[in-house]
Formats: sequence, C-alpha cells, structure tokens
Amino acid sequence: MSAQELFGILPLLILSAGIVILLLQVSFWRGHLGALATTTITLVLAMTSCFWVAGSLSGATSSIQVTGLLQVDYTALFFCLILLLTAFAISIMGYNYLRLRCDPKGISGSYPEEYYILLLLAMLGACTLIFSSHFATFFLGLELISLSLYPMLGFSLTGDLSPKREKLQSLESAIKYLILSALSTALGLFGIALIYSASGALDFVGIASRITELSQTSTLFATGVTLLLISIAFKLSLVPFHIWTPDVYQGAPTPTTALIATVGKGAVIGFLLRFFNILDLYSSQVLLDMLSIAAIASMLVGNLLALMQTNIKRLLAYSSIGHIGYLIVAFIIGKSTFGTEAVIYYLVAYIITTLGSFAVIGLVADSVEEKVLKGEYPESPLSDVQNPYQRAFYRGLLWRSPWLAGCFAAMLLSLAGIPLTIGFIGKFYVFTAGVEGQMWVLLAGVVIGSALGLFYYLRLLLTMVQRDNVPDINNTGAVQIATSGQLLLLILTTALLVFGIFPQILINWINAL
Amino acid sequence: MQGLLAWVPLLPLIGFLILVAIPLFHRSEPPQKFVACIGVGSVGLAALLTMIVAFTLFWKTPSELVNISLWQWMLVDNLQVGFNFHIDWLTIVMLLIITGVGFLIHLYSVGYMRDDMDFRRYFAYLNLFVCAMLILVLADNLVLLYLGWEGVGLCSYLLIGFWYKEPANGTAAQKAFIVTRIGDTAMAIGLFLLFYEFSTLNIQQLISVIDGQEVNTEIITLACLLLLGGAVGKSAQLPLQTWLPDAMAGPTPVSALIHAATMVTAGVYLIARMHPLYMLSEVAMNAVAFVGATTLLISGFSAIAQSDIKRVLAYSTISQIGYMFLALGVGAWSGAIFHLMTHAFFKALLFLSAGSVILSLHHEQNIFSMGGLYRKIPLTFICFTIGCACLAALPFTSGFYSKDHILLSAWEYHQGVNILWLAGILGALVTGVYSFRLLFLVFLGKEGTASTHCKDANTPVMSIPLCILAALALFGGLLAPPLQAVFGVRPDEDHSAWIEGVAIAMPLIGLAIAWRLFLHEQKSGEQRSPLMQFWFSGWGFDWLYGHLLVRPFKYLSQINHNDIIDSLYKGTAAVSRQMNALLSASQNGQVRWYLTSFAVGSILFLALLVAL
Amino acid sequence: MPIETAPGLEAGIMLSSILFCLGLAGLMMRRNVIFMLMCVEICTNAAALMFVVAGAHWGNVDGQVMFVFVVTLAAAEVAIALALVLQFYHRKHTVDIDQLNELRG
Amino acid sequence: MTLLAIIIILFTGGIIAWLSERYFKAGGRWISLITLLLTAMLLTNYFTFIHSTGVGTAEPWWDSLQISWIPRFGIDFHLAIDGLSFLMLALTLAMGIFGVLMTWNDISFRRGFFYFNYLWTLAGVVGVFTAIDLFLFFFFWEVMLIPMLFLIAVWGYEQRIYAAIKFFIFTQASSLLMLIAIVGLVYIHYTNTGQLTFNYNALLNARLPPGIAYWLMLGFFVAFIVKLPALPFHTWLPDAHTQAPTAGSILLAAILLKTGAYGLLRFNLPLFPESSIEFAPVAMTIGAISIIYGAMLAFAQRDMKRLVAYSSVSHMGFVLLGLYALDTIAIQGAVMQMIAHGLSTAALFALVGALQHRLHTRDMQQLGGLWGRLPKLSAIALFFAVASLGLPGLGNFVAEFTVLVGSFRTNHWMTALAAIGLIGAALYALLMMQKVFFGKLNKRLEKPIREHEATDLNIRESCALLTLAALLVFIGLHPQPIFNIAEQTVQRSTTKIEAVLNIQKFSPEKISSQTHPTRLEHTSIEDTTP
Repeated sequence: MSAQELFGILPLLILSAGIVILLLQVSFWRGHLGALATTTITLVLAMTSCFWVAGSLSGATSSIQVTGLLQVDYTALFFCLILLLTAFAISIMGYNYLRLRCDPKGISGSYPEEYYILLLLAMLGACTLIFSSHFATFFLGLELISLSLYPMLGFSLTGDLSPKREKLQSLESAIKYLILSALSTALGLFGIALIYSASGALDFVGIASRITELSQTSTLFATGVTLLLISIAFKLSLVPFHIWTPDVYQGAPTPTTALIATVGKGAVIGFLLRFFNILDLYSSQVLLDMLSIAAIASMLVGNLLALMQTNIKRLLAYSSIGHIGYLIVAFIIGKSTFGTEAVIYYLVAYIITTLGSFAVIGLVADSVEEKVLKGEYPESPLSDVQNPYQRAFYRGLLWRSPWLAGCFAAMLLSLAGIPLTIGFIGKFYVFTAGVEGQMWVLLAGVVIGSALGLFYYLRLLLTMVQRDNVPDINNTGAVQIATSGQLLLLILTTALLVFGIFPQILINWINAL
Repeated sequence: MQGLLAWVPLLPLIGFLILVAIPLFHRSEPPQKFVACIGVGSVGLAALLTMIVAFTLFWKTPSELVNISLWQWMLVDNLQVGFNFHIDWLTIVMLLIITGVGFLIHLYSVGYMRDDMDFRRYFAYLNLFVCAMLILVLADNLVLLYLGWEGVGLCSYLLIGFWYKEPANGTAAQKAFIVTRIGDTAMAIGLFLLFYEFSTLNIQQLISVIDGQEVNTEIITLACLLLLGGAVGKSAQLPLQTWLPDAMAGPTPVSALIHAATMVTAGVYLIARMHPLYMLSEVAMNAVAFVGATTLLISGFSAIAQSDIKRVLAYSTISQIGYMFLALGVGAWSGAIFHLMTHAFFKALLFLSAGSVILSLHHEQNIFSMGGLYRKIPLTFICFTIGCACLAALPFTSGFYSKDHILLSAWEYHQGVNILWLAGILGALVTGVYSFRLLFLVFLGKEGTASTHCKDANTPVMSIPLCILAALALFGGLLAPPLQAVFGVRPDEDHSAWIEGVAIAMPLIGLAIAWRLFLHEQKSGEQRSPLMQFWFSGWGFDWLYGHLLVRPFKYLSQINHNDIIDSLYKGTAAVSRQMNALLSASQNGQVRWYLTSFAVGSILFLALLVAL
Repeated sequence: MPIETAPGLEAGIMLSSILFCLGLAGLMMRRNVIFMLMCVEICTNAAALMFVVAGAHWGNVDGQVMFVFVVTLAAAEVAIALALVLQFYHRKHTVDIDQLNELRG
Repeated sequence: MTLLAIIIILFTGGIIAWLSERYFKAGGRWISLITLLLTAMLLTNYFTFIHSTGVGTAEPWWDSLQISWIPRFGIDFHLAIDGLSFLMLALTLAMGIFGVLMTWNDISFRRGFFYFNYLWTLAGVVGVFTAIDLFLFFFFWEVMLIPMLFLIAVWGYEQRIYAAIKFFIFTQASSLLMLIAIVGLVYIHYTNTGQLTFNYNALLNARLPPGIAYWLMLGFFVAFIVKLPALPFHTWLPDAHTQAPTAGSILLAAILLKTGAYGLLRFNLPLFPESSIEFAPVAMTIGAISIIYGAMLAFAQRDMKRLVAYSSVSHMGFVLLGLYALDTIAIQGAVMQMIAHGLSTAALFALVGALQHRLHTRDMQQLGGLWGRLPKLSAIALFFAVASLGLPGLGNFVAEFTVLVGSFRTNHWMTALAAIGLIGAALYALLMMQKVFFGKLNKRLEKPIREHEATDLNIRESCALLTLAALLVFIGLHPQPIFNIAEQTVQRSTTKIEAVLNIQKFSPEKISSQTHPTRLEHTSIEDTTP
C-alpha cells in the first residue's frame, strides 16, 4: 500500500479517525455539543480531503486503485462529497432532535452522543461502498451502513423524554428493517457467491475480464447478478421490494429517516453506476428490462400509494419510491456520460429536496415536542390537527409561519418537479434521458406518475394555504423552530432555488468530474 | 352632395349615443322633452337629409351609381371588406321609407310612451334600430349588410322585451332573436359560400363577376337558398315565421316600425338586392315564390282566427310579406319593393291606430272585448278604416296598386292560370276577410266590456303622424318608385280584363264575407271550432317546433348539464383512489407478510430472468 | 480459471440453495423473533457456504476470506438484533413478531 | 432589453406588493397598478415597429434578447417580440390593469400576497408570450401556473381546493407531454445537425421524420388544447373559473387561455407543417365540436360563472378551428378571436364578480330582474353578452366571421357545423340576460338591495368596463390595425404550410382530402367617391 494509495482513501481515514476520537471523547467526557462539534469537524475535514484528493487526480491519473479493494475517482469523490454534506445536515437535524429527547440528568440518564458515532459509522460505510471495487468492500460498506442504521432507527428508545408512542414506533421500525434488511443482505451475498462461482473473481475488473471469456448468457452469472440486483433494489426500495419503506420511515426518528432516504440510497446508486459500468451490464438487455419494469412499477405504485396518505412521513416515503423510479429511468442510459450526469443531477435534486422536507417535518415535530415538554401541549395528540406528523397539522401554516411554510412549499414543488426548483431540472434530465434512450413506455410512466404525484403534493401544499380557522394576526399558531434548523432550511432552500434557476452551476461541477 | 348620405345613419347613432351616455354625466333621468328632442330630432334630421338628397338625385341621370367609402373594414388576404355605402334608387327608396316612416313613428312614440319610466331607453333603442336599418340598406357588401341585419335583430330583441318585468315578453324577445338567428346562420354560410366561390363579398363586384362568366348554377342555387334562409328568418316567412306573432309583446309603435314597416321587409330587400344572382337559378326563384305563396295563405288564415288586435296585424304582416316574396319569386322586383313601400305606409298606419285603440282602452288588446268604438275615437276609426282598405287592397288605395302589380306579374310569369296566381287571389280574398273582420269587431257592432272605459288617448303628437300616414296610405300608390335603373325595364303586357276584375273583386267578396260573418258575431272568443283553433295556433308550428327542436334540445342539455366528459376524469380519479385503497391494504404492517412479498418479488424477478 | 469443472460445484449450489430456501421458509413461517433471527442466520450461512464451495471450485482463497467476513458481520448483526429483541420483550412482554404491527396503512 | 425589463418589473413589483402588506394594508393594489402602468409604458416603446413591419422582411423579430443560460443544453434566455407577441402582451397588460381596477375592493385577506401572485402570473404570461427558446417557453409556461394555483386555492370560493388541483393537474400533466415533445424535437435536431439548441429559429429548420414529427406535434397539441381548452380536455375550466376569485377568472379567461392558442400558432404550425396538415381535419373537428358542445353546456348551466366558462370553451373552439384551417384569413381571425374573446369574457367575468360581490350568489335561479335596480351594470352586461354572441360591429364578430370565412375554404362541413355555434351563442347569452337581468326582481334579492349592499357600478368600475366596451367596438369596426400587426407572424406560419402543400401537390399519392378548386382571382374595383 503506497503513500499515494493511502492518500487516495484520505476521506475514509479521516472518518475512521473521527469515529475513534469521538468514541474516546465520549467515554471520557459526555457532552452533546462536544460530540456534535467533533462530528461536524470530522465531516468538514473529510469533505476538504475530498477536494484535496480530487485535486491530485488531475491529468494522467484519473483514478487511484487502492489495493484491489477500493478505487478512487472523480465520480466517487463527488458522491462522497454530496453524502458528507448530507451527513452534515443530518447531524444538525439530529442535534435538534436529540436535544429535546435525551436528558443526561434524568433518572435513567439517556445520552445522545452515540448517535453521532453511528452517523459517522454509516458515513464510513457509505463512502466505502462508493469507493468499492471489490465485493468484499461492497459488502463491508453495505453492512456498515445497515448495522449503524439499526440502532439509529431505534434510537428513540434511549431518549427518556421521548413520548412512549414514539419509542414503540421506533423499535418497530428498527426490528422490521433489521429482519428484512438481513434477508436482503443474505440474498445479495448469495448472488455475489453465485457470481463468484461463475467467474472466479470478486473484484469488478476481474469479473469483467472473466465474463467476456465466459459465455455472456451464463445462467449462474445472470442469476447471481439478479439476486444482487434484488438486494440493491431492496435498499433503493424499488417495487416490489418497497414494502418496508413507509413503516421504517414513519417509525424512525426523523433525522434517521432523512439519512436512510438520502445517504442510504445515494451510496447505493453511486455503487450501482460504477458496478454497471465496469461490468458493462448495460449491454445486458434482460437486466435493463428488469430495471425498467421495476422503475415503472415504482413510479405507479409509489405515487398511487401516496395518493390519499395523511401521514406526511409515510407520504414522503411513498413519494420517494416514485422518485427512485424516475431516477432509474435516467440510470438505464447511464452508460453514456449524459446518463451519468442525469443520474447524478437527479440524485442531487432528490437529496436536497428530501433532506429539506424531512428537515421541515423533523423541526416542526421538535417544536411541538418542546411545547410538550413545557406542558403547553398534550403529550398524546388527540386529533390529527395536533399531531405534527399529520397533514391536518399543517393547515394554514403559511399564514402562521410564512418562512417555514415557504421553504416546505419550495420542497414540495421541487418534489412535484415544478420550474424554479431543482426538482424540475432533475425531471428535465429524466425526460431528456428517456428521449435519448427512446424509452417511451418509461416516459409514459413518468408522466402518469408525475400527474398522480401532483395530486398529493398539491393537496399538502394547499393545506398550508387554507385560510379557514387561521389564528389571529398575532402569530399564536406560529411554529417556532430552532435557529440552527432555520439556517439549515434556508441553505437547502437557497440551493434548491439556485440550482433550479441556474442549473449550469451544478452541471459544471458534475462535468468537472 | 351625396356624401351627405353618410350622415343619414350617423345621426340616429349620435342620438343613440347621447341617450345612452346620459347616466354617465347625470344622476337623475333627463326630462322627457330633452329625450324626445334628441330621439325624434336625430331621425327627423336624417329624414330631411334623405329627402334633400333624393330630390337632387331625382333630376340626375337615373343610372348613376354612388359609392361612399368610409374606411377599410377588413383586409386580410383576399378578403376585402370596406365600410362602404352603395347608393342607387333601391337604396334611396328604402332610405326614404325608413327615415320617413321611422320619423313619424318616433313622433307618435313620444305620445304613446309618455307615461313610461324608461322613456330614454326606449328612444335609445329606437334610434339604434334606425341606424342599423339604414346601414343594412346602404351597405355595398354583404358583410356590412349582415352588420345591419344583426343590428336590427338585436334592437328588435331589445324592443320586444322592452317591458322586461313580464317574463313572457322576454321569452318572446328571445324567440324572435333566436329564430331569426337560425336564418342568419344560414345566410352567413351563404356568405362563406359566395366568398369561397367568387372571392368577394362586394355586391356590385359579385354581380359583375357572375355577369361575365360561366358560373356553376348549383353553387349559385345553394348560395341563393342559404340567403333565402336569412331572408325567411328576418321576414318571418315559412318555416321561420313563428316569432313574429309573439313579437307583438313589444310596445305598439315598435311593432309598427320594426315588425311591420322596416325590419321584417329586410328579407325582401336582400333578395331584391341580390336579384341578379337569383335570376340565374330557376330553383331558387321558385323556392322564393313558393315560400311566399304558402306563407301568405297560412298566415292569412291564421289572421282570421286571432283574438288579439296586434296578433291579427302580425299575421297580416307575415301574409303581406308573403306577397312580396311571391313577387320576388316571379321576378317582379320592383313590384315587391313597391308593395314593400305601400305596406310600410298602411301597416304602420294600422299599427299606430291599433296603438291608439290600445292606449285608449288602457292596454286592452282582445278584440272580443272591443266593439262600437267608432264613436268614441273617431280619428282613430278613420285612420284604421283607411288602413284596412289599403290592406285589403280596395280599389284606388295604395295597396291596390301594388298588390295588383304582383298578381299580374304572377299571372305573366307562367303565362296563365297557375298555382302562384291562384294563391295570390285566394290570399286577396282572405285578406279582405280578416282585415274587415278586425275593423268590424273593433269599431262597429256592440260595445264590448272594455269599450265602456274607452277614453281617447290621442294627443297631437300622435294624431299628426296618423294623419300623414293615412294620406300616404291612400295616395302612396301614385308614388311608384323609379327602380328601372336597378331592376331593368319590363315590357308592359296587356291583360285581359277579367284578371283585373278578379283582383278587384276578391277583396270586395272578402268584405262581404266579413260583413256577413263578423259584424254581429257573438262575443265568444274563447270557444273556437277545431279548425279555428288550428288557425289560431298558427297552424301548429309552435307546437311542432316545440316538440321537434326545443324540447329535445333542452332535454339533451339538461341531462348533460354536469358534462359527461368530466365523468371520464372523475372516473379516473375514482379508479386511482380504488387502487390506492387496494395497495394501502398491502401495507398491513405484518413483517411476515412483508417477508412473503419480498420472497414473491424475488421469485418474480428470477422468473423474469428466465422469461426475458 | 477453473482447471476443470469440478463436480462439486453443482452439488454445492444445490445444497446452499436448499439451505437458503429453508431459511427463507422458516423466516416466513415462524412468529418468534428469535427463531426468525436464526432463520436469517441460516440464509446468511447458506450464502457463506456458497462462497466456500466456489472458492474450492476456483482454487483460490477469496471465498474463504469472504466466509470469514460474512460470519463476522452476521455476528454483529445478531448482536444488535438481540439488543432490539430485548427491548421488544421489555416493552411488549412478548417476542411474537405479529404483535409488531402498529405502523401500517 | 425592454422585454426583460417588463418581466423583471412585474416580478419585483410582485415582491414589493407582498412586502408592503406589512406597512400599508391597501398598498398592494396601488403597487400593482403602478407596476402594470409602468410596464405598459415600456411596451409602448414598440409602437414604432407597428408601422415598419412589412411582410417578407428578413428579420422576423422586432427586438430580441439572448443571454446564455444553460449552455450544457444549448439553452438560452432568449426573448423576442414580433407582431403576435406584441398583441398578446398588450392584451395581457391591459387585462392586468383591468383586473386590478375591477377587483379594487374585492380582496380583504392578505392583499399583498394576492397581488404578488397576481403580478407573478402576469410575469409568467409575459414570459410565455416572448420566450422563443423552447426550454424558456416551457419554463414560463409552468411558472405562470403556480401563482395562478394560489390565486384559486387561497382566494377562491367553496370548492377552491378541488378546482385548483384539477386545474393544475390538467395543465401540468399535459405540459409534461409537451416537454417530452420539446426534448424529442431538440434531440432529433441534434442527431441530424450535431447542434444542441432549444432555439426556436434554429428548430424551425429541423428536418423531422414524418412519423415522429406527428407524435411530437401531438405532444405540443395536447398541451395547448388543454390550455385552450378544447374538447375533451376542457373540464378543468368550468371548475377553475367558477371557484377562482374574480381577478383570477379574468386572468384565466383573458390571458391564460390565450397562451394555448398562442402556442399552437407560434409552435405547432411552423414547427410541424406536414403533420399539421395531416392533422388539420381532426383538429378542425375538435374545434367545431367544442363550439357546439361548449354552447350547449353553457345553455344548461345555472351558475353564471360556469355559463361564461363554457362559453369560453365555445369561443376558443373558433380559435382552434381557425388555426387549423391553415388559411391566412382564418388564422388572422383566430388571432382576432383571441383578443376579442379576451376582452369580452374578461368583462363578463368581471360583471359576474361584481354581482357576486354585491349579492353573494352566482346562481341564476336566485337572480333575476336586476335591470330595474342596477341599470348601469345590466346595460353593460347586455353589451358584453351581445358581444359574446357575436354581434357584428363588435370584435367577436370580426373574429368569428373571418375564422369561418377562412375555414370554409378548407373544410365546408366543419365550418357549417361550427356556424351552428352562432345559434348556440345566442341561446346562452340571451338566457343569461333573461334569467339575471330581465323579469321580475327575485324575492331573495330584496334584502341585499334594500340594505344598500347592492349598489350600481361605481365610476371606477364603469370606466374600466366602458373602456373595454370601447375597445371591442373599435376592433369591431376597425380591426385592420390588429390584422396588420399580426400579419407578419401569420404569414410566416402559412408560407411554411403552403410550401408543404405545394410539394404535396406534385406528389399525387399524398394529396390530402381537402380540395382546392381554382378560385377566381381577386379583382379590385376602384371605389368612386364623390
């Protein structure tokens, strides 16, 4: 392992170091803000190192092969950067979430710091997954994400101020995800084993070189890839492997939901792009057809499921199923540089928007939780109007908290793919990709899905502008969210609008890869 | 000098605008005198102007055409429509009738409408009508003519429904507008056809185009029939005659001006104006003649059965216009116009007299409650008698000359006894019957229930027009309009005396029948024999159209008033909701079910792998 | 490259497939969470077995390395899982997975 | 630059109106009025071009502005104006001012935000009418929808959410088809020439394979006729109109519907001449059926706003008929109809809104006999009712007449069918007059009238409405300026189509079903004016 190789995996090293430091720090000195600081510093350093590594990649060495296991290139670094930024946002959301739920001075003394360790671990897994060029690292990365996600999903259990209902739901989501994810991992492993038995190699380049010698239609190989794809489809919650998504999203602490919806999917997409490209799986029509079918099913089923949903977290879960379906449309022509660009752009759009939506939901719920703690609000909501996760709660929000509602409206419009937002440019990419690949059936799916999607996005949006039973002008019904949360929303909304109106900025960044 | 004619339609328009704009500057209603000055004065000035121009033109060579170009209206591709007036003797005759009779009726209205709240609105509408009617006859192209055509239709609508508080009036007004619109639509299609074929809608150009070349007779026939559709609608001829009797809901002077003297004869004018076109098509000519002949008989018989004084006159108007159509159909162009003119005089006279009767009887219109009025309102009686005499074409009245002309032309046209002529003759008999029936029932005989309250309502502003019109009706026959330049000269033929004799005899027989039947009829207007009931209802046309067109249309639009197409989308939405419910049921929260779905999904994918 | 197609490969695939299916079936049928975790283990181990078989077939050690990986991760997974099951039992006094159905719709 | 300035002023005006809400409760309407007047003044800059346009000038645009926007896709921020755009902009701004004036006191809830949405809708529409980069066009096409959505959803009547969502889904779903078509067009052009551009001028010369061109054309067509709206995509309109606040209805009817027609003329016909010719009979049939069907449904309504809304369907059917007659006269007529319908229907909606504001009902069963109490309002309503039934001398007649004259040359039967719509127009217009204004005063109305809630039109409203009336009379009697301004744009569409038709004439197997018998040459006779 040369110095250059070590340099190449600098982001991973920094993350690992951060984890170790945080572990030590926590064992000596418990402190919520301190943990947050270490986490954010680690993330920032890792991001910086990404730029640094990218800077050294210029010219002849467009990628660094780190032993046989990892490969560092521009695309991977870009993904890494995006995911680290996401993690940054999630750590802020997490801070606001945990602040209200964990009371170290309480009777049982619940501590929030482990959440950050788990977050960094998940990020380490995600980055490993993106850099992986070998099934061992793929498996390692994937499992790192999953293993740290299980406790994160169930993290409400440790907060002794969390409402009882929230704890139970959190537990339920963790167990559900654990069992299903374990099965999917097993299936994926089985697939890898089949690929290995067909090709005799575990590194992607090796497999690629072997399968050209093998007959293309080796059943063993194809079955292996299919099983692996199923496992990945599970992580992406593509139909028909989507069924866990709403339950897990709903039950999990909102920052974790955001994590699973963004990093969990982004890393897998990043890996999938590399995997398909190296193995040249784009030439396999069967796989593409399979993906297309899954994509169409996802677009339709996801949006149909969301149609009458009143719980916002479930609604976003269903909508994310649809969105991954759109993403796959771009992914199918991912072989061309344009396809890659489209996938990345859509992913960035998806991440910004999803993050923003969950941030809004999480922060609104936190503000309610704060009131509960002060005794101003009933702990167990009697009606939907009092439940911050229900649509009815958002009634007339625009008149109560215009800025918050404005941000949420921007997120929703972006999800619906309306111009001036990044979601529109993303959808434009999908359409362009679809036209370029002449995939008319898929495009029809996108159109129908979008039309269905409009209904529930708009219904939510218009709920926020309802004028009946709006409290008086003196902002009694205003939702007060934390300053850090406001800042986060502001940044996300700005990014959403800037990249929506001047997409060239982001395109340039992507194409600088 | 002729350029002044452009002012003729403009003056009533200015009057209209002033009357309409008053509320913008003035909170309360202006005094009646002011309104009357504007309303009557503008038309009076227009009449004066027309007479001066006509007088000067009379001494010039008759063939001289005058065009007045105001501005280019539409110029798109080869569609060239100018806002231009074309003036020949036909126009001038029409102008004289419209402004002259119009002025008299305006004047009469000042008296008739003196107690009405909406005095100003009335004169505004009336002025607008005169303007539109003038544009109709002045237009040098069919589009501008159509403008006037629709304009008079609108004013007719407004004036029929003038007393808007009574819903029946509104219904009558709507009926009038919509029925004529059906005709107008046919006419519009006719215009499209003409433009398609000849690339121009200018009347003179059209005429010169068809003069010069071989033309497709079928197209011409079709175009003529479509134009006839418009004429039929506006002139209340079969099959679109049903609106006119109902149109009597308007104030009586309106009926005199619009539904007797001017607007309803626009169809006659149109066909006369387009006569070179019609002459090319035998079919169209026959159609016009038969429409006229049938109408004049049907409505003549209907007039016999009516009990409302104005409805009698309305049916008689339809019948008289039928005569004009008959004349047009047999090529007696100038005869038609001549009858148009005399009809304008005597029918206006009749309506205005009827108006006096109605006003004197406090808006009683049922002739069976009248009777014996000759003593109470003698001037009206005299005028009405003159009118009836003209209508029935008693010898030496103006009606006699014009109707005689028509009957002779019908005779000539087929060189002998023919169905058209017979219809005309029979019509003359019927005319005699119903006109004198009316006279006897209203003015002679026993006093009816309403007659007892009779109080002469004539004021000088009403009497003077009545007298002038009476004079015109009596002596108008001497004023044969100089239309040779327009229609060409027809050689006079000698007719055997018996034809003339029949023509003279028929009205007299009618008079006798009326004398015999109606002078001492019991006042039992309510009980009618089935035949009379059939005639009373206008030969059941209203019933027929009601069941054939109106009701099905209303039914169709009512059952579809929620828009059946929308249910398509509502259905889609419902299906989506159903599928949502179905899919939501799959999210049942059971881990083992989730595991099963995962397994099934995997198997599906593997099956896909095998299948693809 | 395989020197020759070892006869053991097919048999190994069959065996591990059957194992996997057994695990899957158990997963779908058992209601006790502990048993379900065991079934997941069976599935994972089926895959691990497959690695070993393939490694033997190709004559390289990658398969065995992967096996170690898999076993390690399975252990980690079970550790977390058991912690969660403990919480589950603590709160619901049961380990019946069917009791876990609050989230749905 | 002026175009950009207009758009920017509208956008910033909207923001200022919103912000001013905090300080002046009534600030929004003044700011919007000033903003609109300012933009209208800017637009007058282009008056100089009106007279200098000659047919056949090499440069079709009066003014254009091109700034690189997304070079990755060859997308520019490209605005340009020609005669058609100018007319549409003038209509947009005029109706914008009209809307503000007519609803001066209507809005009491969040006025600033209301006018923000109002101005942003207008800005979006101005963008639509001037964008000639296809992507930019689509961008504005969508941008104008969202503020409109808010206008309906926040300030609308009882069923506003339903109506707003319906409106949005219809337009949005159809516009996605257009997006696919745009991308497809650009992609084909790109594969043919290697030049990636969304520029309208460049794409005009794209050579498209006939089969694909047909589908692309349909993509555009559907998006545009949803907006128009024509059968069978019209059902959003009655709901949206009925539920929208008065100002929203005015914007929808007068301007937003025109974007569909504009799109057909600007994009569909010149971009896909062959397919348009092939498709013309179908489109004309849709147009004719819309005319009749719209009129029939208008007749069946009880709600006054729904009646006017369905009448819009009927009127816009004329536009569709005229455009797809592919005949200069008919297309000119369609342009005229866009303007005339904008004026007359906006006024009708304003009147219904005024009634609703005064009497709190739009149900014609609960109205009646208003003439006696509200004579000015009734008289003006009468004027616009007869305008909408196509009375000659008013703008609508000129439009409908030219449309029908022109389309008769290409398709007799459809034109004859459409002409029957004229009867339908009379039916519903007079029905409305009869039920609302004539007859006896409805008993239910006695209370509001007695309590002086229902006053007649005031000076502001009268002036606004009379100005529209005067405009309608003006274009009814002297439409030539509008024909002249639009001529160049129309010519550009028709020359392309005629060129295609000429080619088809020489290949006998492709002769379309329409026959063009030789017509007599136009002979001009000098008028002798004494």
